[in-house]
Amino acid sequence: MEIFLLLGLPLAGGLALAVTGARHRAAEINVAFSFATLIAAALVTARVLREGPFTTWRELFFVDPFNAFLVALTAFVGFTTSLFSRPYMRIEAHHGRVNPARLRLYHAMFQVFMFTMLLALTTNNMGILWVAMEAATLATVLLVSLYRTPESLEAAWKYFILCGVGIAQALFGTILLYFAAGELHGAEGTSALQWTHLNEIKATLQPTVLSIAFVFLLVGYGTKVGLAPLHNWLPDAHAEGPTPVSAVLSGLLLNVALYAVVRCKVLVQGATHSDFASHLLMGFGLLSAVVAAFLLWRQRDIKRLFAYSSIEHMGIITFAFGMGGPVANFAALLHMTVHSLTKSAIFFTVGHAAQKAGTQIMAEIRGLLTISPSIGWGLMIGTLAILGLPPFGVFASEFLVLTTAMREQPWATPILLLALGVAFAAIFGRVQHMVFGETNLQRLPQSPSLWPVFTHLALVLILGVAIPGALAQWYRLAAALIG
Amino acid sequence: MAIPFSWQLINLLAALLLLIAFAMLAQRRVTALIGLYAGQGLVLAASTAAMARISGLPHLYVSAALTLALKVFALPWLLHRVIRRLEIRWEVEPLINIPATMLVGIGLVIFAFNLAEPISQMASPITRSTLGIATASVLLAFLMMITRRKAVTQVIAFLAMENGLFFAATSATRGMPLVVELGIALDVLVGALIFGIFFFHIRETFDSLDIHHMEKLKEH
Amino acid sequence: MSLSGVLNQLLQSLLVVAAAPLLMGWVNQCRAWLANRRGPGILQPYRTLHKLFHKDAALAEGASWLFRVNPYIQLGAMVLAASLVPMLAVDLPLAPAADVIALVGVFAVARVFASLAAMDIGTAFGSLGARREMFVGALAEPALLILFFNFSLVSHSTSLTTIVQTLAHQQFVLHASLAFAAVAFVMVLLAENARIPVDNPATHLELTMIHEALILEYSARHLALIEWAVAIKLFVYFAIGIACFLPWGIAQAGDWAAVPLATGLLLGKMALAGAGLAVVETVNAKLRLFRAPEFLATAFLLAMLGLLLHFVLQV
Amino acid sequence: MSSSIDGINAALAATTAWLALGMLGLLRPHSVRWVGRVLFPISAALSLVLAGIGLASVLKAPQAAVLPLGLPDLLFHVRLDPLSGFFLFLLGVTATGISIFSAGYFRTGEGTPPGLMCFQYHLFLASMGAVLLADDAYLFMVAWETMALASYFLVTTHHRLPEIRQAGFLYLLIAHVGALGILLCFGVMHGTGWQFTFDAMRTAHLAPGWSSVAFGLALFGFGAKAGMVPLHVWLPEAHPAAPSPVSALMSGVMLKTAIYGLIRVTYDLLGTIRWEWGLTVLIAGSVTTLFGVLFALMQHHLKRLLAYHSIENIGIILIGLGLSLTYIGTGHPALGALGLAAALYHTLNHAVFKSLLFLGAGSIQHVTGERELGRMGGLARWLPRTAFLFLVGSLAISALPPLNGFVSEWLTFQAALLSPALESGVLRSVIPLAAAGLALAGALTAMCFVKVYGVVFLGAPRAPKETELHDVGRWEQTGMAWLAAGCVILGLAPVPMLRLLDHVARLLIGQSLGSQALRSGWLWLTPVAAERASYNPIVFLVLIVGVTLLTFVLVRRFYHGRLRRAPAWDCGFGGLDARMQDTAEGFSQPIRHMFGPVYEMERHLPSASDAKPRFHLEIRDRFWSVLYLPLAGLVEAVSRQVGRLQAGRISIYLLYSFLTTIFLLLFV
Repeated sequence: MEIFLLLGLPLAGGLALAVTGARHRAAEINVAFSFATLIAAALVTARVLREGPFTTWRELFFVDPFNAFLVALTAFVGFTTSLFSRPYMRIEAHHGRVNPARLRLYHAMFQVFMFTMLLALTTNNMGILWVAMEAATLATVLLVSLYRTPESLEAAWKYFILCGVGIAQALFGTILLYFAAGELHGAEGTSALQWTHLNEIKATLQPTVLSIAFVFLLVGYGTKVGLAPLHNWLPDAHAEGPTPVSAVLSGLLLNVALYAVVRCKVLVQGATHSDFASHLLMGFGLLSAVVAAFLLWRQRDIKRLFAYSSIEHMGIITFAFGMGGPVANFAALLHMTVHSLTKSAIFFTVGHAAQKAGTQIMAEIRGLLTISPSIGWGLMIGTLAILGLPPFGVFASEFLVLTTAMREQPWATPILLLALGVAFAAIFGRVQHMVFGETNLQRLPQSPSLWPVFTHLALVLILGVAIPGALAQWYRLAAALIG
Repeated sequence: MAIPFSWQLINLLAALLLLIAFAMLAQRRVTALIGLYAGQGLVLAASTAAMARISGLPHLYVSAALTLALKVFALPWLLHRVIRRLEIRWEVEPLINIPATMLVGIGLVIFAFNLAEPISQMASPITRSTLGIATASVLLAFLMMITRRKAVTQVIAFLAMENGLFFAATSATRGMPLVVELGIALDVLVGALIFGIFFFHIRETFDSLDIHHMEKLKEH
Repeated sequence: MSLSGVLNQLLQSLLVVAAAPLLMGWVNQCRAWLANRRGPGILQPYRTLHKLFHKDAALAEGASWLFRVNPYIQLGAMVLAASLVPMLAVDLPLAPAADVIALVGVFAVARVFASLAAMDIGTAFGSLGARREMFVGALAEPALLILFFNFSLVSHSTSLTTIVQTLAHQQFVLHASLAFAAVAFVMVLLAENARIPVDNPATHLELTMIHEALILEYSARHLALIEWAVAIKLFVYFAIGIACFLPWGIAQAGDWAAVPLATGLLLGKMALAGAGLAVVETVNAKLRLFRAPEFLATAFLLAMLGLLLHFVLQV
Repeated sequence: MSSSIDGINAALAATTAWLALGMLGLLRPHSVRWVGRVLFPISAALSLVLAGIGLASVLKAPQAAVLPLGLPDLLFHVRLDPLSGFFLFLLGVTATGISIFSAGYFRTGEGTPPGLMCFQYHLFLASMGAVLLADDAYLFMVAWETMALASYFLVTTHHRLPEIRQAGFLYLLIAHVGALGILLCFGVMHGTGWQFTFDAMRTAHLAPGWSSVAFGLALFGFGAKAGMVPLHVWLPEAHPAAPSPVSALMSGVMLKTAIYGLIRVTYDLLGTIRWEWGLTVLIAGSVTTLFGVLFALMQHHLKRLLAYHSIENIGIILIGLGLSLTYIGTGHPALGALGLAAALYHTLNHAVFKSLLFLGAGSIQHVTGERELGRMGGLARWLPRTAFLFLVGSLAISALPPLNGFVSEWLTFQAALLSPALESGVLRSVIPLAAAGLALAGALTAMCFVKVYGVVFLGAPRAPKETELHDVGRWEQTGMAWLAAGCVILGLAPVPMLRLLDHVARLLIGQSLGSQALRSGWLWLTPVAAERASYNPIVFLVLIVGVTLLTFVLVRRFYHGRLRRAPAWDCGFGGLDARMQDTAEGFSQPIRHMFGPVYEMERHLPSASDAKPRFHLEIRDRFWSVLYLPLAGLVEAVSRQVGRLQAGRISIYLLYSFLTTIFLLLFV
């Protein structure tokens, strides 16, 4: 029941917003539906807390600790983003960058996008998972090109083609998975794609087929995660779309894609009885972290900067999942949470900062602190948090990742150290000059909504110094599940 | 041991699929490409139907019908409309010349067959050859995407890739669950629509569908 | 702390304070003789001091308390140094208050205050002198410290009394490393006491002088105190040299009978050393100021070499 | 038992109270009265209390507690033992003086408002307290990085100046990279089953190779914070940028937390010490010492100069630690205890006198608005009290007896002179070299501070003064006087201090300094044995002062005290003016000449035909051109190459995807 609410609400919201296209109240309706979704997510979460993992509707949907926390996170960030986007899009409209028709598209697609992500998270069927991932691309591609500038069109085109091709490979992987379970193992019909079923029989699945399948799945979903060298769409799409879209792409979509990868990894690991999947994940993770760090170094555009930072963090998380084991998985899950909260908060502030400056070029944004202390401090604290400075949660997870790596995979630590060091220098060196110094910015026609920013940062702070016991227990269960 | 006719049919269709994939790789004219795409769709529908007969799975007939409707009629029609509206006839020279592309393509086919070899050993005799061919056609379509310059040809290549996948799904694994197939079909349809929308946006903005206009976003 | 120790301490301190100008006079007299001059007589320093004490002090405008206090500190520091070095007998109750490192520290205190006082007025000469003094000191002081370390390695102690005790009253050993130390010590002594070839105590030529530039603004009793302190410093340096290299004859603790002999020996050694200094000053030319660092760096390296040699030769 | 629990609770409460004081500052962020006259004095009192707690806990057995915060399987563990007690004492004592000073120092103006600054300041203090109390790796790291962060914000108080932002950036970057090194060090050391408590690390057994890796990482991480060469480059940039009380805290206390961390990791957590570590630290310390003092001499900006001296003093501390580690590693724990005591003593001394000097520099800057030595001169006339207190600090840092700097250098020399006890010929000859370096550094420091004091306070003013200057207020003077008193007391009463340090040594090495050393009365400092070496600062002082007074009286008694004032002698030239005095650059010219190869110099000399003769000299740190700029260039070049990945062409992107798939399939 809760699942239907969870999935039905955003879908209904999308339809409603598409149909009504209400000019004045669209943003409020958007917020209302997002809030309702959040409530539904809370209900789902409560049920998992109460009953443990459950499947529903002929086992088509499945909720366990791993996806339940992602569902809650997705609904929460979706809600805060909708809050943020209200004043943000109004200012954009005021600046004449969007017209009412596009606003309508924006609001409808926002809800559809939420729907696709929640579907991808809750479905038990690997095929549906693929469908939902593809749908998520389709829903966002028009959001990326919302401004219809040449750059945004180019970005959207690249996004579409690259993710389309990537996801096509994931489909091939899914087919192979189905082939392994159905053709070779004799599972029938839908059950051959059900993750719960596959998870049970994983030890008996054919290793070679699963290895090949994993390559395709990893390359496919990995493209959406933004793993190097498949990441090329990511900075473009983040930089050229409206900021709320960047926030949810970075904060949520990447998580969901990574979720898909990890689900596949669990199966493959179980089947091959080797470190094949782990090594692939670690390799991709490290490569992404390093490549992203060096790409950060010469950035000029603020949204591209934080887009690359997302690649870097996804790399770290992927690496942690690759190492596996209770601590690394715990760290990876925690890192997913805090990265999503922090990065979306950063995009919120960045959006307003760019609006104030009228540009995304960092050299032209100066002295935020003078004109607007709250945005300035928000950006500064958010940046410090994302760079892994305590007492924020990102530090907690990086602490666990690094210490575990030092123990389990010492060869990887210099690479991680290099990536973190270069990324720190690159990001902080830029952000500092934007926040501090003499200002050249103007006031905005509409006061920004900043409490989402500080709520996120407060949560990240709490996760850094005192992780609630229930949440920790949850992470532990999920970590054990991932293995 | 003699192979039953229906199996031979499927093998023949698979071979046709690969042939068409090569033909597409070599083809420069856009209209001809659309024709080849439609032909590939037809082969696909036929093989799905054949598979449905062999395996006796009713939902494969639905798949076959869906394929026929979508890939033989709807999408080619849509593409034709688009190119007529946008007045595109010729593909200019691809990035790599065609003979070289063909050579690479042959290499890919060998690679794909070798890759599928160990799996085929385990599979039932029907699906033995099809998996390799499906992989090969996916890779060939991928190659085509890389070497083409026009947005439209890229999209056709993308759709051809999807055909290869679909072939793998139906012939190698006797069809995915219906709900999944429906979902995939929906995605393909929506995707194609969005591609259509994009063509117009791109044309409007850049005055051309040549993708070399879209190389502005890069690191300096 | 024995009575004999206290007596010895008092005797030694008074002797140094009283005899230091005499030593200065002796050195100057020797130099005069070597230069074929008659010389003013070895009591001339006392006459100079007396004259200076009688004069009215002229103080530069802008001089602060530091400038006025400095002469007293100079004298205090030198008297302290004089009470630390065993000259007549080894039982000095005050000696444990400072070992050789602290002794170097005493000289450093004096030097720092002298330089600060020189800069107090704000004249070109004062700061020039301070710069040169601190620079020479910065090289001479570590050299001195390192050559003391040579002794400390031999005697396992940095206490001068223990060093003397070890060298003079235990089995006689030839320490090769100390040869280096001896040469280094002579060089440091020359530099620290503003002697040729590093400095010339007899000239006010601005391009070359060091010590005289420091005290250019002093007059009357202040100058007298400083001159006296300079004399004590030379005496103490000689005494250190004697204690370290020619300690024979310094009396054991409580051995009063040996003290008269020790006093005689000390005066004799001092006279010899003074004459030696005069010879060195006469046969050498003053170095260009730029060459002074090389001179002192050589001393520093020699001391270092001695140290390393000690470890190589194990003696 | 209850009293032992009380110590740690009190320490925690004091740390938390600091944090609370900071929060209170945010209540009225623009009120100087509220922050300066109310909060900072309370903070000073609190610091004093903390110093007392620290002092008391040096004598007690370790006490531990667990807080209900932290990661799920790793709650915050805290522990108060003699080592952390000693450093808490250091923190408290120094912070007392600095907080009193700050009460009068902060005022409204450009940059961060006072209330926010009060918050950052107290966050800084509290995080340093937490670093010292932490007993698990996570809390340690959290506190460590919070400390860096808080101080970064304090450094960038005047963030409108680009060079200050640059300095802050460099500081935080190196601090962060260092922290990552420390983190990895904990990663190596953590016990079985991801136990990050220090207790687990104490009991964990590491293979020798791994323990050396851990040590190397710790030296890198803590060295970066302490300003060890070649990781020192942030220090001369960050210290001058910060407001003076903050520079004082950073230099006086924060650098010491790095020393604390190094001691904690090597002595306490790693357990088995190897002599190779000692040698490494010894060499690093010697290089750092000489480097620091040579560059300090070349500075003409007062706070930069002090910052380089901090590098030098860190070097001296490292020499002490290196000696200690070498002795312990070769099986002479008693000698090791002496080295450790020397290092710790110098740590405390440096905290006191360097804070004093930085506060003095702050006072000068407040009164005159100048930072350049070349525009000062004769300030003793207007700032007599500041001048006197600064003199005390200068003499102390120059290691002149009987002040405190001398005691610790003396102890370090004594420790170095014990090297004949070692078997290895190499070690025996390296240690005297380090001692020689230390001797040279000490003499050069004296030269440098004669320069500073002479140029700043003595002579005639070099730049014309528009207004009459007034000495700083009572708060500032009291703060400095507190620290100056510390210099004197620590110099005159070394033995009680050494007894405290003996407790620390017994905790860490399990070895006392030696019974004879401590038995010979509180007046006589005899670290090894009375006949080996002894030092009595009080006799020393009494003798000098006594002779000085006696002379004074005798001269008055037998002659006279007549005095007249006259102009200084001008060689008959006439018209002496302030420009004829030696400058700071001129003062150190001989050193520049002699150690020329060490410096990277850019010099422009005027020629005879110049219409407007100008002399220009710039001295740069060679490590920039040898290490850091090439490193940045390398990153830049790599980044340029990696940037080509993002070429903008969709075909190329597709090719990546294609090749990745093919490549991975080849592996299956």
